[in-house]
Amino acid sequence: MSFLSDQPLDLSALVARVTAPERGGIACFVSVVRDHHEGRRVLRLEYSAYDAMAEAECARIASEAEAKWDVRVALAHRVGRLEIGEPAVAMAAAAAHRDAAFAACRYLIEQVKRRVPIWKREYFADGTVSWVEPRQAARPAEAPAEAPPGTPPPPDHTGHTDWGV
Amino acid sequence: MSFLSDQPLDLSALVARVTAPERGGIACFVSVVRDHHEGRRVLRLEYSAYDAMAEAECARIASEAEAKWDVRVALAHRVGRLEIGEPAVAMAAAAAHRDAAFAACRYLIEQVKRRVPIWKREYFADGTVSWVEPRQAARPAEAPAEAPPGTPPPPDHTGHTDWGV
Amino acid sequence: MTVSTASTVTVRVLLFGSYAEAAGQTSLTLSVPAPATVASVLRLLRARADGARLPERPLCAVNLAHARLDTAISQGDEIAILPPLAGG
Amino acid sequence: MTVSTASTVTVRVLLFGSYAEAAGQTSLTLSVPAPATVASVLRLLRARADGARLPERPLCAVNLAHARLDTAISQGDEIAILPPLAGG
Repeated sequence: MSFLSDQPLDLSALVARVTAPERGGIACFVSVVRDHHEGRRVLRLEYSAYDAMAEAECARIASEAEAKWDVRVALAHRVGRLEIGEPAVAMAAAAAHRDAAFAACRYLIEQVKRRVPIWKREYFADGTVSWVEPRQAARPAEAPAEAPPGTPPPPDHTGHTDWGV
Repeated sequence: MSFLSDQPLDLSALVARVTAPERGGIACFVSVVRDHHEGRRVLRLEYSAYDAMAEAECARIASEAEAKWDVRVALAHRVGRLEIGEPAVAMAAAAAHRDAAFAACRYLIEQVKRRVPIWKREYFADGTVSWVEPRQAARPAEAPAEAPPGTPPPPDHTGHTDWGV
Repeated sequence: MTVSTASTVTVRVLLFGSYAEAAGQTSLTLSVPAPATVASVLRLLRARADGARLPERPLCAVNLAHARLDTAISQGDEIAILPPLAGG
Repeated sequence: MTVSTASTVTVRVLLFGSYAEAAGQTSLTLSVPAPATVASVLRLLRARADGARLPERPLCAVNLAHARLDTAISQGDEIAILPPLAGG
């Protein structure tokens, strides 16, 4: 099962993959490429990944969701060049009860953002290109769910863009 | 804008309707026809509605969601005959922030179940047909959100199936 | 305007789902003494043979919006008696 | 097995995104004194000209899983230094 795709994501296909007669409620989430970033106009972007780890991490996240709730989940993340409005990530969680479906779906997107090694390069209308680096990058917990006692604080990324310059 | 449809629901069309460059996170929910109800095998079902009120109520629910959160929403409810596995209701909420998208989507499904006048007739494998009547039917509040002080308790539906028999 | 017209309110009553099935009809026209509320309509329905077993507090709507039993009703209003909802 | 082999750990180091761009390379092989942790690899990277400005506590992974700076590493491990994640 591959979670990364260089082709357009198909939400309906993910929904179909998790739906079953006994799991009648399906919560989904999609995020699409925005045309602005911090006030600057974005033309398109490029996602790149640490492929092997991204696949492993998505598989772990999916397993965790299916262990925590009585759900079946599916998720996919796009890589490569994306145009404005194209889905970057899509996920679906199906359950007999919608509480579980919503909770699992929410878990998927939070964990994907927090843990999957994917990076984004934005191409701006003014001709510049830059790596998108969240100001408050959280440190993923080593354990599946909560960080164990003694987990180090979030990394200090101050100056990381200058590294090696 | 019609919220009721006697044709198969199209989640992707709802997602497309609400997505915009400034609203990049889209939460969705779909429920599909289950093949069992209280241990009995269901073959298919039929939804009927108080059409004019169902349309009005869906419009109110959508407006409320868009007033409570910075979102754009779309929803659709199927009516008529449905086969097992077909979507009965589908909705999408798009926002700049996923918290708002999830909260609005959740609001839509809760309020639809609580307030939209739609009824379901199940056709069982044993040949019987019956109206599905939730055991704990909540009384919709007259006001958009919370019930005002003095709102009567939920109606007592005891014996309602016997009415007029 | 006659006295009798002024002292009654005529409304359209809609029945749905199991209620319509039990009553054998989906709509009827009723005249109730003014001033009238949703409860007045329910009382009159219960007095009919086919309404004897209507639940104590059914879900009701007036002019396409959910209403309370003490919601006032006016001439020409559309009153709907709704079985437990099963949408979604 | 020689003393020098036993007393060092050779690992593959992967760099991504802005880190790879800044370093001008996406992978390198490093030998660090045993026993070694992720922090040992970071110290060695910082000693290089192109690693002088590596952040104090970058995100790191060992063998495809997130790791802490004090995670022990073994001969042949794949250590990845990850810029702030931007997926989703």
